[in-house]
Amino acid sequence: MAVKPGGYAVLEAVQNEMRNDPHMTMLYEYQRPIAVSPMGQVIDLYKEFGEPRIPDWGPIDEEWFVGGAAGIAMTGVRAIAHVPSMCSLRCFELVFNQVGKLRHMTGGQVGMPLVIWQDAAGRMPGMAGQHADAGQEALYAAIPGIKVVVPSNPYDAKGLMTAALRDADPVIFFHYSAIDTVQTDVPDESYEVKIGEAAIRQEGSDITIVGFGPAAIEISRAAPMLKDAGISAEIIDPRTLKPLPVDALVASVKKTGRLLVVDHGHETLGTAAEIIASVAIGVPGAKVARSTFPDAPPPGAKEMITWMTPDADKIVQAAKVMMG
Amino acid sequence: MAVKPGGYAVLEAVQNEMRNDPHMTMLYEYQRPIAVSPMGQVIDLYKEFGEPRIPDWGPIDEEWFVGGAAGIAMTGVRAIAHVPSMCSLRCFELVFNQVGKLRHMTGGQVGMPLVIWQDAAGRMPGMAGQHADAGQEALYAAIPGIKVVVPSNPYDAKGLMTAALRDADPVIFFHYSAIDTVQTDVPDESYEVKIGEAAIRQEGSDITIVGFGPAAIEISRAAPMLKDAGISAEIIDPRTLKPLPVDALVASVKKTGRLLVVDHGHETLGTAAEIIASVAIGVPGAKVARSTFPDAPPPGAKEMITWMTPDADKIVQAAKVMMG
Amino acid sequence: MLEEVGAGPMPEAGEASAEKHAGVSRRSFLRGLGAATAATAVVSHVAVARAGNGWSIGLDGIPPEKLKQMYTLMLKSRWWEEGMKEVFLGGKDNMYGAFHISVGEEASSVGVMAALNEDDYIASNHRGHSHLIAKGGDIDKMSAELMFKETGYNKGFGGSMHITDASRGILGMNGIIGPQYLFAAGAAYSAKVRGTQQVAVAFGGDGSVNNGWYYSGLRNAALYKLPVIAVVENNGYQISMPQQRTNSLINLHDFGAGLEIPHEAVNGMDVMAVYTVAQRAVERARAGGGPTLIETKTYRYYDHAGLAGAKPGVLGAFGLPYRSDSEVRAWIAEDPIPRMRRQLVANSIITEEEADATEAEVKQLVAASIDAARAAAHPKQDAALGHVFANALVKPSQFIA
Amino acid sequence: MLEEVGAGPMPEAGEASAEKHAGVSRRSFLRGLGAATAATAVVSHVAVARAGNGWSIGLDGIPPEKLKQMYTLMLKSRWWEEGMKEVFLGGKDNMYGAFHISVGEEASSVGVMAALNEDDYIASNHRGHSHLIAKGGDIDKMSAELMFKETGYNKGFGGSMHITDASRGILGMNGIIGPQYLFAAGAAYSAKVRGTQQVAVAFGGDGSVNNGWYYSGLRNAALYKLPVIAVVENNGYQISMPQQRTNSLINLHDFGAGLEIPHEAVNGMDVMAVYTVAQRAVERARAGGGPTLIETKTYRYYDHAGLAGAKPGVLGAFGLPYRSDSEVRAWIAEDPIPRMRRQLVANSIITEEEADATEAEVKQLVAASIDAARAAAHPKQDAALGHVFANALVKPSQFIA
Ligand SMILES: Cc1ncc(C[n+]2csc(CCOP(=O)(O)OP(=O)(O)O)c2C)c(N)n1
Ligand SMILES: Cc1ncc(C[n+]2csc(CCOP(=O)(O)OP(=O)(O)O)c2C)c(N)n1
Ligand SMILES: [Mg+2]
Ligand SMILES: [Mg+2]
Repeated sequence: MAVKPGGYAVLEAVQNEMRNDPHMTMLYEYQRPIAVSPMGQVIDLYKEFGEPRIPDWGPIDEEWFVGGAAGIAMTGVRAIAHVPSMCSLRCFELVFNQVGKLRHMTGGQVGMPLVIWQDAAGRMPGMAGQHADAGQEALYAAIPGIKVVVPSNPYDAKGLMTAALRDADPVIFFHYSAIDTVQTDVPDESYEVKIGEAAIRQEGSDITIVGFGPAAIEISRAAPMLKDAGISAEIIDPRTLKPLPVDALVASVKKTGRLLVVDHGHETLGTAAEIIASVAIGVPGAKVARSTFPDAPPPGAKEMITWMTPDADKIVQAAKVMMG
Repeated sequence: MAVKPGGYAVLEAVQNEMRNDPHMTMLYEYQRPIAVSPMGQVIDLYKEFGEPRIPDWGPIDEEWFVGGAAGIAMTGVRAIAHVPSMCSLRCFELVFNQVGKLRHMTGGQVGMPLVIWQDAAGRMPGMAGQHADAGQEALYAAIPGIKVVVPSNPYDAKGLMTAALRDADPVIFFHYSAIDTVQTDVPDESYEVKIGEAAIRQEGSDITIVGFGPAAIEISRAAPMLKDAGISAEIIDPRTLKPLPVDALVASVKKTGRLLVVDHGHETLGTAAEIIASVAIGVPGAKVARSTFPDAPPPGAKEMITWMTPDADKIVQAAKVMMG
Repeated sequence: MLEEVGAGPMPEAGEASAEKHAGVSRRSFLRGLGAATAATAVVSHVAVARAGNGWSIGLDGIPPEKLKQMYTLMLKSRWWEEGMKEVFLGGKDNMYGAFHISVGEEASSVGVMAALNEDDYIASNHRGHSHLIAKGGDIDKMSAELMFKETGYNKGFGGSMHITDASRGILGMNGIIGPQYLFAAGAAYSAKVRGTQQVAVAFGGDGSVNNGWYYSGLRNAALYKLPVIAVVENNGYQISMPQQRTNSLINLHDFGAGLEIPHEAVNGMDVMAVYTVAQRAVERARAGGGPTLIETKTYRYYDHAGLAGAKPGVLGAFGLPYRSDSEVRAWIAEDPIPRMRRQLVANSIITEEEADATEAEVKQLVAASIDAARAAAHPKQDAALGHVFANALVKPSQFIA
Repeated sequence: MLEEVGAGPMPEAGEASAEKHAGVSRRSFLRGLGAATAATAVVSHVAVARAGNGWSIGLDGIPPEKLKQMYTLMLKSRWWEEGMKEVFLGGKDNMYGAFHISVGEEASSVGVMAALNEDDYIASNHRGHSHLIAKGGDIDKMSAELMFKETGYNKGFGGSMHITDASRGILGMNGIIGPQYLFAAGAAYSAKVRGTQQVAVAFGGDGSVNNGWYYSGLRNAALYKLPVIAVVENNGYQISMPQQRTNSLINLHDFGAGLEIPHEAVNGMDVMAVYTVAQRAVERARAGGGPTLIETKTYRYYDHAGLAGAKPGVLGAFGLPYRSDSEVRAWIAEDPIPRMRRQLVANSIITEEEADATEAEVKQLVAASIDAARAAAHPKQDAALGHVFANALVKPSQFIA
């Protein structure tokens, strides 16, 4: 039990499951599955498992990772496809028309024990249009037949990856780089964070504030400031986007009567849209709002992208507007 | 002025714009751009414009249509990519990371006069998992930098295609086959249906019912039944999904206090999610609900897919539930 | 009902066979002739087919049982599809949904599958009935699936275009063009991980080479030396697009050169030739030699999908706008089934009588499978909420609580 | 500030040049030597490069002005990137964002661009500074863009990886690997539609051949005989992946064989050789002969992105985990700039003095561009709501009304 960086925590999960399953295979591109813990322990999956379960690098061809891994999974061998952040949609068609549909289309014959480990950039200044994206989890959540998880800290990341690697269905795991440095104790032994279970980070009575991944990080930064502002916020990190833990959200908003959804994804049809719709249906009369990155690509200049990204200050400001 | 099938009406728009623009080019696959009007007039774009503006067929490579057409558009030549229905997402990455971003990413330097004419299957019995889809317009609407239109009848189809072909920005035009047989008078001369303008199909005071394309068709079928049931429904066809005509929707729900969104797309993050979220934000206290195709792929057997698809009966039933 | 199905032996090649065309009445045959055009196109196309080292390679060294089984499988594929065709045309069963007929291409599937073991994998496409039957698929479950019955392979979820038999290494037919090359490469990769000797075969049409998945599947099979065989069944058309309009290559298999993948064409109307070529590829794959690209030059006697130009009891669809009837007849004259029958009889592996008996038997099995399918139950409407996820139903969101 | 930038002439090939390495102090050079390893890897790699018909082809028939311009463009590309490197390393400017340096690959861009007209198109990738400068790009706007200033090419929206100059047929750099092949094919298709003689060149790295867009772009260029030239700049690495791990081909251009596209490799360190090969391709394209695939064997002296292992005044990055320093030095010994200088002087097209003067001039322009960029304004934060659509702002949805 110690504080561990997210990358290491996730590799702990993968390593443990690969040790328990002699065939589990991971395809990846240029990010070698190597990580070092603060205590200096090294996980090197290539060294430990080697070819063919961990190939020596992989070509710049995300369709191979996902399409090939799907083929592996169709033979009953659990597969992981680790996809870099800037091309999270290169395989969208394959996930939509194949990965998510094959079980149903075949009347239950074809299983798909596949985990797509999708790196996500987040709103990084200087990386510009294609390398500072966020919110693509919402696009995948719209696809039938796949589950979508979005951890916001290393503890959840390890637990959700473990759960994903034991799930009978395809799971896409959105790994935002921002979560890697969040300080959480991560047990050395294996554990699961149940898919579909929200975390109530703070109880409150005035307003329910909800967000995933990087937004959840900003919400937790806002927590003390909200307190100082005399706002009793109930803070919820759904952790799973699909299936969305609607009951927890509805129960909270029934109590607070107000819902603020924060998202580093875009306004139109981002996660906030689904959360607000579900809650508005479940809690007639609730006051709802969303603070999201605008419907624009991420610009490079920090002046612009920082201003566009919902952060602790903007969250407090928004909460005040909703209370006032 | 006469009743014309949707396919013919759309080709009238394309033909007219191609006549006015000596370079406009259309890439397509196996659906020859030929149509015959009820009066026997024939539009044959290949015969009229020929190579290279209308190639003699096209390979089964949707990435070429969209990526190649984007390259054409980048040189200032307006291009149309006609994409078949079963692979509406084959080019999703190109639309997301290129088509929708290039103008912004280049500080306004790169224009993208591109229209993606996307055929859409709709919930057809017997076609099964990959050939009976609907609702993918919601996925495209989540992408910054592109506009999304979804006509529900031949008149709107011609007018929206004309507007799209005159727009400075990329537009994706979702063409559901179900609209082709809807009976509307279609003027022979050219006209525009403004992008971003909703159509109020029927005024009412009890409940606002909203839906696109095939859902709009079912809603209009439900209209007389609702009347018989003593329900005064305001029926709105937004026609444009992005930019969504929020004001018209909010104004209507402010009047009726109730919103029912119908969608042949899926529940999670389908068009209904965004419409309900926008209205719930704009009209606190409104009663909202959605009737959508479940979060499942479309099965082949008609017993199953018919039961899953929102139709006039289910709409009336839903409206009654919301009134009672 | 199978009496409706064109009875008698398969058509023989050559002029004299005019009357013998399975169930082709003299009238319809002459009507066909009337519509015949573009003979040159035909000739060149057939020439191409012959060019693909399509000599008949003889039966030496192949056990008679194996040969009989190959012959029976071709008949089974042929008569099952002919049987389903009659059901569609008959109208009594209110058939609906997709129906892509393989008739004419049986040698391509049976020839390849004859070189495979039961535990090898195949990833098929929309025109896969013949692939399934050749791999040992159960025609009872196929008939039921085409009628969207609960007893069908896919429990009525899939229909003709998605038939799958995971238990036989049949990863499934697919309605999207191209992914089979990735799936086959993945399945082959899985075999490598498990240390088995399995190979994986991807079947695609001439149109399936047009998109990036074909490249990606073959490229990575070459990179990782995977036991993959890509079989491109070149039947000359993609729906109604002539193959030549979509590719700058005349011989599609030549693409293998750019990836340094062994590649060859073969006469897809000659099951023994296909078998030989497939055996070479399978041996290479099992020996760790990596992938092979095979192009089978073949032809579909019917329309792309559905039954335009088809008639009860008549083999092939005629009068279609995008191809000439004489082209169709030229290919029917190459029909792989009578060709093999001639070889088997000439080598006295079977007698004419045995051949007739086998054919009659197959027809009975087909008829029985159709009758059973008719009697089977339709799926429950809410069954659709299952099989999205392994252990949970989705919500019937079409209704409002 | 440019005095920090290694002054003096470019390093010369051969032993004797040790001291002459641009600004390499004896100490750092020896330190480098100490770290040297895997000499064999180097040799074989250089051998491959030489193999690519990389003989020096002489200057006959090329106007002196053209030759001088090519030399100046290589210097401009080299010293602009070296200048920006110093700015990043200097730390005073708080630089941030992506920075993929082309240094070492100048002959590949200048050689190709020398064969193009001003109205021809290029579609570039993430390592495109040199492509832009060779195509006539304005270094003032480039410097400003790297500092995300309003006066930059992309008004601060893009940064290093997205620089675009629509006015010069530069369709843009791109952060995603692969689409340039589709864009170039599309631009070439547009030229065909407009009946111009323009050609379109796609530049990609050895990694860009790994995905389906490369196949699709080349395949359709061949199908429609489009005036496209695909230039694969093989610098041996994809980030830190050795190219050989990602491709079964030794010579990437051989892929052209499978599409029957003319293809050849060339020594990417010899600008005249690249120019000759590019000219052949351009002539073919303008004559309606369709696409050409060119592989330039080259090398990036610095790390994939950023400045790991780089030092002020030192040419190249050393001590990187995935490559040997001796490999880097072996390539620097092949440096295209001194090679061309030798040729120009030997053919008395310029004198040593003129060469020095040109180089000094270029450095001054670079220095001026950097100073101007420093003085320029940052973009307004809400400018970001523009340029999403041509005529409308998007909503600042981060704030709640
Ligand atoms: C990605 C994709 N694009 C388009 C289609 C529509 N489509 C279905 S079958 C077909 C033609 C396929 O031709 P070919 O590959 O030669 O197979 P054949 O039908 O001739 O056996 C097309 C274009 C599809 N199913 N998938
Ligand atoms: C589709 C896609 N996948 C992955 C990446 C991440 N990436 C950026 S550059 C690069 C390596 C490119 O190597 P190469 O094509 O050889 O160009 P080089 O950097 O060597 O010039 C990778 C993998 C990307 N930008 N786009
Ligand atoms: Mg075909
Ligand atoms: Mg490289």
